[in-house]
Amino acid sequence: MAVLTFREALNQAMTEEMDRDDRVFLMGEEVAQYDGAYKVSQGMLKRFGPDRVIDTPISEEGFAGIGIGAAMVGLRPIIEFMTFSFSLVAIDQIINNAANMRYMSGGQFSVPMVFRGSSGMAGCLAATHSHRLESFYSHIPGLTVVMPGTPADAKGLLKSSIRSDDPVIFIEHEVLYHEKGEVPEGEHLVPIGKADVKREGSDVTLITYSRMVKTTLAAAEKLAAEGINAEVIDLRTTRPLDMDTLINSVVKTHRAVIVEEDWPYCGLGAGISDRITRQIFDELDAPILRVTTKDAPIPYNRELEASMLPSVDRIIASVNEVLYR
Amino acid sequence: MAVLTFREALNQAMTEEMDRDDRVFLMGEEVAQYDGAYKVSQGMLKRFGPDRVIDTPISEEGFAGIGIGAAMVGLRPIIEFMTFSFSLVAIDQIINNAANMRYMSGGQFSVPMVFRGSSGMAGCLAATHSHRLESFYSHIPGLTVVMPGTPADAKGLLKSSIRSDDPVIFIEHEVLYHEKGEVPEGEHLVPIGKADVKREGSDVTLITYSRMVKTTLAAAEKLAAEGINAEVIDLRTTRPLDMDTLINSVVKTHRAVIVEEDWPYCGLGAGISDRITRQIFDELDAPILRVTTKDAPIPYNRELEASMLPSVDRIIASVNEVLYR
Amino acid sequence: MAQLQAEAKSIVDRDQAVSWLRQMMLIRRFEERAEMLYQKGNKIGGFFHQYSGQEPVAVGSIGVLRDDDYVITAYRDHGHALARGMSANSGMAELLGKVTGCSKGKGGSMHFFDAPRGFLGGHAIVGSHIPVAAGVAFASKYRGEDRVCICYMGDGAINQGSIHEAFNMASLWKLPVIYVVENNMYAMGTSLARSSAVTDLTIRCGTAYGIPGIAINGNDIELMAETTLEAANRARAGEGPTFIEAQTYRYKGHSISDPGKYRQRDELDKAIQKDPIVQYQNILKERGWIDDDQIEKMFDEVKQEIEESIEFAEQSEPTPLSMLYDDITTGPYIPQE
Amino acid sequence: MAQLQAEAKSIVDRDQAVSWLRQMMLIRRFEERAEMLYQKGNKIGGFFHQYSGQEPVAVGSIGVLRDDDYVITAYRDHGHALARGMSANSGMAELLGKVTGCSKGKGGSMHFFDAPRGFLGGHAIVGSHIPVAAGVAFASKYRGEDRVCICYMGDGAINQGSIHEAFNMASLWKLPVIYVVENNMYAMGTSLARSSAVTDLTIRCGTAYGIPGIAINGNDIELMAETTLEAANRARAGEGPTFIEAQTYRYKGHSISDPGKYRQRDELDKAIQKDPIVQYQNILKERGWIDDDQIEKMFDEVKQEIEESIEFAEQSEPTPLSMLYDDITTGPYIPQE
Ligand SMILES: Cc1ncc(C[n+]2csc(CCOP(=O)(O)OP(=O)(O)O)c2C)c(N)n1
Ligand SMILES: Cc1ncc(C[n+]2csc(CCOP(=O)(O)OP(=O)(O)O)c2C)c(N)n1
Ligand SMILES: [Mg+2]
Ligand SMILES: [Mg+2]
Repeated sequence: MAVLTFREALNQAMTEEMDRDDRVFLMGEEVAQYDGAYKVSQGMLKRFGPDRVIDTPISEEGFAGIGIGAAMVGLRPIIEFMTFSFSLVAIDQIINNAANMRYMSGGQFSVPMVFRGSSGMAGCLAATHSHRLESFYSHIPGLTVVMPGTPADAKGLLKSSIRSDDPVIFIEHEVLYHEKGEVPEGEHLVPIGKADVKREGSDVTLITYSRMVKTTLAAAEKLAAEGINAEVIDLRTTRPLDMDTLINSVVKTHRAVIVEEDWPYCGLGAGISDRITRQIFDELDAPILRVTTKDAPIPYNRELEASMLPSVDRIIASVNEVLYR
Repeated sequence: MAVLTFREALNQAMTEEMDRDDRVFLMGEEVAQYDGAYKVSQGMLKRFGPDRVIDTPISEEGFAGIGIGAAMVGLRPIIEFMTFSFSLVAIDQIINNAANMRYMSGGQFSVPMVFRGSSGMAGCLAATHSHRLESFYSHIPGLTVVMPGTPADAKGLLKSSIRSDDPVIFIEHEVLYHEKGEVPEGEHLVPIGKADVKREGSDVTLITYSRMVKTTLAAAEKLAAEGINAEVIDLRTTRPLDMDTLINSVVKTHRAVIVEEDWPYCGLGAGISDRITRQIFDELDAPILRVTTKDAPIPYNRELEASMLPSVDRIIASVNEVLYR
Repeated sequence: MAQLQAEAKSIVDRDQAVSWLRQMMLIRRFEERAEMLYQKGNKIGGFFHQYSGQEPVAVGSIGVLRDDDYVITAYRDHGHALARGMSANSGMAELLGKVTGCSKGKGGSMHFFDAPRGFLGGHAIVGSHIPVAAGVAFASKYRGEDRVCICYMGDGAINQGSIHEAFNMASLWKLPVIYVVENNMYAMGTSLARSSAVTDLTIRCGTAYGIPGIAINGNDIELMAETTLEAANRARAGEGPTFIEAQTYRYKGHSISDPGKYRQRDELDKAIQKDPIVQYQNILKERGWIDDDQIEKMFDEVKQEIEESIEFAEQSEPTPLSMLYDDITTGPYIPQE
Repeated sequence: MAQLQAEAKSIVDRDQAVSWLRQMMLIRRFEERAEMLYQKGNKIGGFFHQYSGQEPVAVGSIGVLRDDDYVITAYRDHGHALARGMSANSGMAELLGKVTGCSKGKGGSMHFFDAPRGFLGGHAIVGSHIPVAAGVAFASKYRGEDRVCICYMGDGAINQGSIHEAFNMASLWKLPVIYVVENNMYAMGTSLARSSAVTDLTIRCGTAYGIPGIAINGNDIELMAETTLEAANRARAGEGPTFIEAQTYRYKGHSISDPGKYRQRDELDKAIQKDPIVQYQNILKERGWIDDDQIEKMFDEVKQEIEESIEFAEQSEPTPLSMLYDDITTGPYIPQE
């Protein structure tokens, strides 16, 4: 199998889907002539021309809406946000038009499109440029939210997202773009709504997604050395949540820790913990703990920023807590 | 004590604070000549004149930012959103400028202001006009989020919010505007960050806020008739959360149900449940259950809308569940 | 956009004109009766914004579009929907929250939709549909089609950032979209002069974006039609968007709960004296295209049609509770509860 | 805004001119050295946008403001901060993430702040500070003061809805704000012609809102100063906002990671040949206000000042981990964990 970076995997997914389906196009800031601010769309302008790979002005609300309108009448836009931090100026379009449209129209207009881009703390970008908005988007009925953690999943999930007939929020992570991994060629589709057990284990369930998959797997390795066998679940889709996989695992391990880059209060992990706890309270030998980004705006200073992110040590500390070690 | 409606209580709070402090002004759509879309600012233009009660164009992002700029240099704006549903076009200002400003500037610029307006399902307004955004705003470090449920609290909390040196999201409820209650005259300040035990009880803790206080109290009365003594906590402030009051109550009752108008997944109640469960898991005799708005966009049809809202019956059903009755 | 009068004759023949008159009557009557239902029966809920007084704008402009063109508007949408051919039945049923309504009772007054007729709503967040319209036009161009999208908005909506972003891109990319501001002089209680630093909207919305702009009496239905047709021709020819300021007046308050105190009584009286439906009746009579008997008969038919729509709506099933989770996603919906 | 040349003499005396030259040198040198630190030491992180080539815009305009006026800008903010009198020490320390930095190491390159000098940031969401500037001006007017706010933005920022909303209200309410677009011809890799349907920015940003607009060579520092002074006088007199398009050019890529391939080599070369610092040196030499020795001495001093700032920054404590939760709220902060 080919070894690709995360960004190459995304590029391949878009390229294959645009080859396959004329209705798919890519629009966003610097996606064409610049080959993408993070080079995710490298070479696509050359391949597909300026009618299908479209540079926009800095008008997120506007081009999010343009994507929605195009999708309502049958195209399948991919709208790139340079980062999801900038989706805050377009969130009204995403919630009121993309997510609500089908319902408000009594099923007459669906919005088959993908909003994608990087997200999270890319390193020293400070408060305005480091948002993680997964809890916002996962909150909204009508949206699908996808957050891949590996190149293979990135490709397979992006292809599935482009083929989805509903609006998908596809959240990448800047820190992952250069990560490498084996990626199946061609028709590799990862189903939306299915979590992936990235590591099997029996002592504790570690639930995570996106960038934190790697950190969590590293913690699991370290725990293994201490004789603790952690199961690591990569959510991949944060809405809808794959409750079956989560419940099966926690029923087996009776303990869970959620690892995420989101803020703690009303963060995505709270949404997950609440659902598992309500469903299988009696199976839990300990409360579900969470390792999150600390509850502060994101500072510029590198060490400060690092100190607030989930780390292997913080994960292990929480695992020890749920294991009462 | 005078009996006032909720809207009169809010009006009194603003009027008193504007009398007291020249730096306070009110700005928003139709707040002046029209006396407010919901008449909350009735008479204020007449009293304070057009320099302090200011009608704006339909430019939420713009006037939210104008409020922030004015606050940065020492004024104390009250920015009215006709409803918080419309704050979605201004949320970038609220998060990146109001909430982050003090941190990003290393403490140099604070943003003493209030964003206020109605929210929630006002009845048959359908998907775009019925948003409840408490989980969004409560998620954000740097914001204070206040959601009063009674006229007295509305007055006392709005006065405290106007005096706060930090940005406050003050979320009213359209359905409450005509509700009446006793309201202390003059210097009535309700502290931010303190929940209120609206009804004492020992069998189960019902946690709620805003419009749902009334429904929850009605459920508690009905439960009392069945011999179940519910404690009803009105959060009043949803960020920061008054954990002490919550923990004290649940340690006593060992059971809790959260009643809210928010959607279930990643809703405010999930944020609350997660925190209580992590802190006092061993005190819980049952999982914390939640009575929420059902997980769908808000439909126009009256019965459909009503069917998705928390009701006395749904609250009682959940209480029965946590009591294993 | 020169010589508007020159083509006046070609824009409309007798049948067309009579059908426009009838459509205007239908819209007027639809809302009159709906208002009564709202006030009395508690049968209609939520916000209810009437179009009375503005009928020629929608009827005249939509009247010259092709069946495969697209129409999109804001929350004051009854007129546009009916002008586009939505049946009074499905509009009335929507107001009553019935499953037979145009949006299955899920959208209500502010969110009318009619896919078969290319009617893309009914949008209630001010300004939010303006980029969507550009997107619809984008799709048309992308496919190499010559379908146009017409997008209506209020004079207050021009102050939303969305219009600025959308107009710029529509012009930059020469999208086949026609933007119509229905300038009815107020945004709720706020007059244009109190909300817009520049009150010549062709400057604000046209010049600023390199979009040809024209201000017209929107209540002159044939002028409205003519102007729209020219704009549509430009759009179909790949020449991009046109901006039309259609000057008009709303008879009612902003919504049903608004007594409209902010305007002078005589301002309203004057507008009603120039009622566009009566005016058009007179024009058609002068042309010998219709007479009083025919008008009376037409009005009776319209009344009948509306009464039937009320009957239809009342007889229809309310949207069943079991449909709460339907139509959220195209794929199977899994409530996250 | 007529007869700009007439007042040219009064705008600047020798001391002023020499100090402006020095400020431009300081900004240039600050960034040159910071870039080296960025490239080598991994000491500076995140995005880093250089101002080289645009110095006269900030220096000339801020140079004519009063100490009690307000200045606000976007993320390309080093120049404005230093022009406003921020010390190189506190700017450099910020870049290095030190507690002695202008934002205590929490803001970084894109979020410089200096409250005592009325410098309100450093804002990294494109367009987001434009309404904030109107709010600052609003406060000045509200208090009956005659302080003005100057707000800088890029040519790409004009496509954000926020500008549209802010400019309209600023004009409607005659707020004392000066909006300066630094037209450096590109927004990242996108030229103005590819992003703006109308490339005459005085139309897009001035005419459209009833704001007097003027396009000038922003790299002519004295013209920049003069134009700003007139705008400030208008604002102080209660006549409202002014729009200035300052035509300029950035030498570097959009940010440090951008090789700037989208522009032709000779375009950059041409700009560098007209380097505004060199040009101003020549002008001042011609006037006999400075000579080569003095220039060399000045440059040595500037270099020294910057070396000292690096020294200062490197010696300073990094922002301690214990400060993570400080400065979030004015009142005691309770982490919600
Ligand atoms: C973003 C947003 N802000 C505010 C509102 C509330 N609102 C609904 S209609 C309206 C006035 C709109 O006036 P105009 O655009 O002139 O249209 P008209 O009602 O006259 O048809 C306002 C303020 C809204 N729906 N959306
Ligand atoms: C809302 C938003 N969208 C996108 C970005 C990413 N971005 C940062 S700077 C920039 C280009 C801005 O160009 P311009 O306004 O011309 O300013 P210049 O960089 O030339 O000074 C872009 C797209 C952002 N920071 N904020
Ligand atoms: Mg209007
Ligand atoms: Mg630029």
